[in-house]
Amino acid sequence: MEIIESTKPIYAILISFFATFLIAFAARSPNLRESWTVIAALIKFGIVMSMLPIILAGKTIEYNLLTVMPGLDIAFRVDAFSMFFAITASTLWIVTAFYCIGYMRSLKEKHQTRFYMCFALSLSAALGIAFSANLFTMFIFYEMLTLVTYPLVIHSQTAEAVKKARRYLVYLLGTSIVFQLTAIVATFYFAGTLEFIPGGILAGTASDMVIVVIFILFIAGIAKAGIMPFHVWLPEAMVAPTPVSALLHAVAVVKAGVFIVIKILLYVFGVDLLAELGLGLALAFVASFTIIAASVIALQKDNLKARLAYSTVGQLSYVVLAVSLLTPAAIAASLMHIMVHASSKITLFFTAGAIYAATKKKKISELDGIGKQMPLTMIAFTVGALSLIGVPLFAGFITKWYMATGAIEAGHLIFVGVIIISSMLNAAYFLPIVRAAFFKPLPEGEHPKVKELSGYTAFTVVPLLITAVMVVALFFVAPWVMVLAQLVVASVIGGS
Amino acid sequence: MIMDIALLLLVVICAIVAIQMKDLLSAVIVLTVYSLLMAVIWFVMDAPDVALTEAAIGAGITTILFIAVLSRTRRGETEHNTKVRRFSPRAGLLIVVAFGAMLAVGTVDMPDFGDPHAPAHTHLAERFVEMGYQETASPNLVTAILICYRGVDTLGEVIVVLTAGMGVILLLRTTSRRKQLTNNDGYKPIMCSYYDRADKTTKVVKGEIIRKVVARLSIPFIQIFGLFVIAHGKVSPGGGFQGGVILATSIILFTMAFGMEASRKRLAQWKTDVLNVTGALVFLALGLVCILFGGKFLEYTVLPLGCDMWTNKIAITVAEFAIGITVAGIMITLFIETAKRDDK
Amino acid sequence: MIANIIENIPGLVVLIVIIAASLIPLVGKSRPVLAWGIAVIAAFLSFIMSLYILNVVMTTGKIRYWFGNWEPPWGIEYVFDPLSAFVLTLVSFVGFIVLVYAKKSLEAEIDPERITYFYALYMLFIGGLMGVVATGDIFNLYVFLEIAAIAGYALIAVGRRREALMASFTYLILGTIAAAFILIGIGYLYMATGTLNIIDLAVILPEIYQSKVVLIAFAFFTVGLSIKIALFPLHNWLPNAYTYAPSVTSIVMAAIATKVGAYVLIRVMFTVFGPEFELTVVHVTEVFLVLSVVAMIIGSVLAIAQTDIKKMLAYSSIAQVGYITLGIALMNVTGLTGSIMHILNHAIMKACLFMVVGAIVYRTGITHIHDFVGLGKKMPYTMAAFTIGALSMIGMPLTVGFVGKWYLTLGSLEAGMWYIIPVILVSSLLAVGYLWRLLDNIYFKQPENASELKTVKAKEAPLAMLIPTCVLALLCIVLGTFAYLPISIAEEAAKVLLRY
Amino acid sequence: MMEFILGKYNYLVCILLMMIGFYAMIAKENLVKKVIGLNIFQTAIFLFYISVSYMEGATAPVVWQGQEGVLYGNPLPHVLILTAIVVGISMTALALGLIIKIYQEYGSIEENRILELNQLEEEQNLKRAGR
Repeated sequence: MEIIESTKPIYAILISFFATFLIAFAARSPNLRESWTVIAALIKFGIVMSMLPIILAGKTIEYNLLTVMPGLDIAFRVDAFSMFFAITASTLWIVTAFYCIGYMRSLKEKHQTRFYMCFALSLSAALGIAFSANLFTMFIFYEMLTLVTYPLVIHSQTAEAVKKARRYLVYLLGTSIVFQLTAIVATFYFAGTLEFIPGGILAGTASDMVIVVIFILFIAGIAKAGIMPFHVWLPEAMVAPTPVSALLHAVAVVKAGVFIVIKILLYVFGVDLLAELGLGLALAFVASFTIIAASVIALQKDNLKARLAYSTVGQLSYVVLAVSLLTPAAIAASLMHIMVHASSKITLFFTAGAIYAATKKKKISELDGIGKQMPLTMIAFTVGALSLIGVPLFAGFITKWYMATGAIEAGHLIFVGVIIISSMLNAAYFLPIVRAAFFKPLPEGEHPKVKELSGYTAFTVVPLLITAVMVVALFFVAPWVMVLAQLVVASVIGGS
Repeated sequence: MIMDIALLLLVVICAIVAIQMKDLLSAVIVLTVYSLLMAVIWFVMDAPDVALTEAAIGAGITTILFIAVLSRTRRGETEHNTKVRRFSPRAGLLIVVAFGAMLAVGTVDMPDFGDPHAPAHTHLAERFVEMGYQETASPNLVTAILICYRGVDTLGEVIVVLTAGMGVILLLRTTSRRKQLTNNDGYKPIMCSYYDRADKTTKVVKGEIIRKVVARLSIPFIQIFGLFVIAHGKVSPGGGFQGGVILATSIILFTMAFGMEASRKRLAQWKTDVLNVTGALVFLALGLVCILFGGKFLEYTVLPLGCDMWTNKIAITVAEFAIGITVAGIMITLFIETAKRDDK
Repeated sequence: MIANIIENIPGLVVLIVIIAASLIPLVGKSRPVLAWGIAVIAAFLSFIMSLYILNVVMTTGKIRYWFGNWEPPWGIEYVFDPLSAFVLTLVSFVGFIVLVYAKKSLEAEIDPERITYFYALYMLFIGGLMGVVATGDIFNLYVFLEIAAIAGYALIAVGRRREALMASFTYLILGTIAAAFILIGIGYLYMATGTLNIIDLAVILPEIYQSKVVLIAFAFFTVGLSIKIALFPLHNWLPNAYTYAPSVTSIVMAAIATKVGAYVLIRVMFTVFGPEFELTVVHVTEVFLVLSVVAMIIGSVLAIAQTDIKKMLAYSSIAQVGYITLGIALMNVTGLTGSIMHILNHAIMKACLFMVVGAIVYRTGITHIHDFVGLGKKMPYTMAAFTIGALSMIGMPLTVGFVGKWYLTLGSLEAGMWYIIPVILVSSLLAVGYLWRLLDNIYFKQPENASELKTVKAKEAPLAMLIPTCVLALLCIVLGTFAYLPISIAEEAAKVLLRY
Repeated sequence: MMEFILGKYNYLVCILLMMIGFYAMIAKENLVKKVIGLNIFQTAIFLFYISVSYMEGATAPVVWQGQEGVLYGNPLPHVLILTAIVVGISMTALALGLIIKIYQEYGSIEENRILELNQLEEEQNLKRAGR
């Protein structure tokens, strides 16, 4: 495989970092400040996309920034797998940047400068995770992501926000320090390196027992992936403003979590080692449990964002489940699902935020007839929901299809069952919302005409329409995406 | 042997009495006796330099400082039934016994007392004894080591004294608020310093004349003796420390006899402040001059003062005087700062 | 002439500080600012010299400077190996930078008439510590230890509140006990070997490892030094001493006093007695291991319980000392490297944090953490420095705190003691607990009642205080990011100590 | 046993004295008593050093010019103890200075009483702050 040395990944990471300063200096003039955000998002997207042709040509980009300690480098590597996450995050940031403007201004939120600064920083961290070439670099950006999203979660600074944000921090920082760092140290001690290498670095370096322990530590240490019982922080983080929930707690942060899980499974342990020790199967069961349990909990939530949050927990475990099946189709499905879930879930969160910005409604039971007030919004919501349920013509269908194929390939039909049951549960918690929105009458006294596309509200509605279109489009461009996925699969499973 | 053991027993008794007496003034007096006995023991053990120092510092200055403090605080030790109890005596006893037991275990492998073949006497000490006089021109080997071989230690020692003096100045020399406090420990309150009585009384107190006359007569002799001890440090026991303390004693005696104000008139505060650091600076300068002449710090022999013998003699004398100056200054400072009367 | 002076730098590096200390009462009598000027110049020169020494040691090896040109073991020598050069540089650097900071802080916290002597004692304190680090003679070490100790007691006692006096006295009693133990240890060693020179001792001692005199000497050294570094359960003096001392004293004490104690402990354990002694004769490492672990946990838990920021930082120091002794107890190069790196980390990070506290006290006079609401807005740069220091304490990657912890965890694995790792990490987590509560108050908490806000009049700290604080904060990051350099020194030092 | 004690009686007395001083330092409440203990403790250590330096049949280490074959005592511990005595007085002086200040501020030189006063003050402060 050809390796190209290039500083592009660093620019991609740093662009939003520098934007932070510009945003800080433009604190007095909101328009300039938001322009910086948008410009940074566009440039970032441009840089990421400029790397795509190189990757599609089967090359990788590497850059070793500096050696911190003997054996610990800050190094970046862009391969096909990184691109899945990088493209998702950088594309959706553009959309979210506009959405933020609408949401924050129509709600007249305080501390907006801090908000935009932290937002830009968290994108830096997300891309840092995507491009990291070793566990150490990844760990740095993982911690950075936790720290810079903390001010976003605590944004409202109410007593409730402070309490929940602190729990957010304890969960994410705590698990990462206690479990993940231990696992990294152990990996370094046994393998002598922290480099991500397709096929893994741990095989044959330590006894089975030790490897199992390291595995458990890693899985427990990556709370961002939301595998039960380390999912508690995710619903709590919904106390943050909706754009944060949308981009970070449906896309960047949690996707970073599953991204890292996949990366560690495939590039630290390696498919063969996992299969040999039966770890993949074990993880698949944990993920399955999370999928079902989260869906059941989601059913009981009346708060729209809470329901979406539990849905996220479940959907993340799809990714984990798929990869832990360890077959080519399933791995491809899991990569694909990163994109699919991101675009679908961000649409749903955008809708929740748009509804709140326009009508101050948070609960599902209040949404009767809202389809008449905000038809466009609710159509987009329907698109997102159908995609996640797995209806054909929407992106979600593709991943579920491949996932099921993968399960059959692996010979574990039980997981096909899990997928079917959970799809039914998905339908059970999404469809009633759609039904209530379109077919139930508005509560008395409410005016059916809300200006959906006027003032700042327009900024919230247009982005969600765009993402809805993306969800549909993904279904049709899936074959091209699969090309990228095949590149990854080929590298980790040795061409099969 | 019997004499030794008797002295040691006496010392132990003194120590126990000193810590058990409720009257602190008496305890301090017993402590003085303890120190003096200790000096005697050391003299018997062929350590005249140390004995002299202990007599001057341990029994002399320390006692004076203790009494000064008692006169400004209170004489009695009182039991308080307080809620806060930091440390029970029984736990203390336990720790102390463990501590003693550990030390005693160590004695098992020690060479016998007085054994001339102990490692302590055969390694470093041999060269000091054999070559000390030739290499330093100082017949008193203690001085030879003190000023020459281990000159930096001695410099450090001067700095320690200086540090303590500065520390006491930092603590006690302020004009900030002070509270008037009452004593309620059953002893008669001592409202002003013992040493300060002289300028407080207007009429002639019984015995005062004697005190003043004795002081007048003896002070010059004390001072000359102090200078002698300093200057002769290299040939006989004694030196800067002992001599410095003796010089300080003369001032302390003057203060006791004529009062703080009279003393301050003769020897103003700024003068002692200057004295304090002068000695240390002279010692440091002595070392630095050696560097300027191409040697190491405190390498006296590089100085162009004639033959090595004379160079060493002169350098040792300078160093002894430097030590003496600082020690004298600091001891006076310590005394005056602790013994001065509280402002009302 | 110049060549002469350069040749004598190993001695002058300490002496210049002491010379300055002796000059200060003369020169600064009427004008404290002159005292400050002399102190700053001397400290800076000393720092430059120590850098020079570090450079020479790392390029050409050990330096031995014979005072008076008397060859050791008869004379006293200064010995610089990688460890002592490293710690010396650290001490002189912190000493210098705190001095820059001290001017403003002292004006606010000390009677004007006391300032001159405060500077003199400060210099003696620094000089004493430097002497301890530099010396190669064990009795000389005791003398310099006492210079630093006596100066330290006085520096603590002039705190603003009367509790400072009692804190100082308690410290004096415990410190004197510690010093007496060390003196006993020296006496026993001298009795068994007849020498006082550290290198000479290291040669003679292996022949008489089995002697009970040596054993007891070792016991007394370790107990005495454990008091000096406030190793649990001998830490009682520390919290009050740090809390009630003037800010400047708290900074230097927290940053370098216990670190120098740790240095001496390492020196005694590894150079004087030698690693063989601990491994074959006393098995003291297990004891240290247990005490370190307990210190790391208890210190952090007690820190969580505090509401006074200085006390909180003081208890956290007790936990941090646990890290240092842990690295010593591991008895391998990686662990010891971690220990030395943690000495560096703790010195810089604690100095930074205490400087921030001093700045807060300077502007508002508050130390109670519930009163800190709103400081993030009022003193943004100071608080940014605090945040960085806090991250370094937690051990975030790319701060210097991470480096030490990384090596300690790796060292525990190497020693086969994987069960230490959770303790290290849980202790870090507890640090998150108490620091984050503080950061929440500073940045995010809303004042319940605006009129009760004690930070209304606060504003950014004066530049003379802000710059040193920010320099230290930056160092936390720079040394954590470009950790290669300090690690190479620390690793070299560890190798020398373990005789590889 | 007897031989052991006879051979080392001096060291054993040193240890006893150290114990007495140490006890006073940690178990006595009165601050002045603590300092008295400190003095006893230190002097006991000095005695130990001097005992180490003692040599049967030797004389004080001052060279007698022109005389051969004189056995001189070991001067090194004497030097060390000279230094240590000075350190001792320094420590004592500072401790006594502190006691004077403490008495001025608290009106007591009993440790427990002072700590109690500190605690009372702390409680009052907390009450005043309403926490």
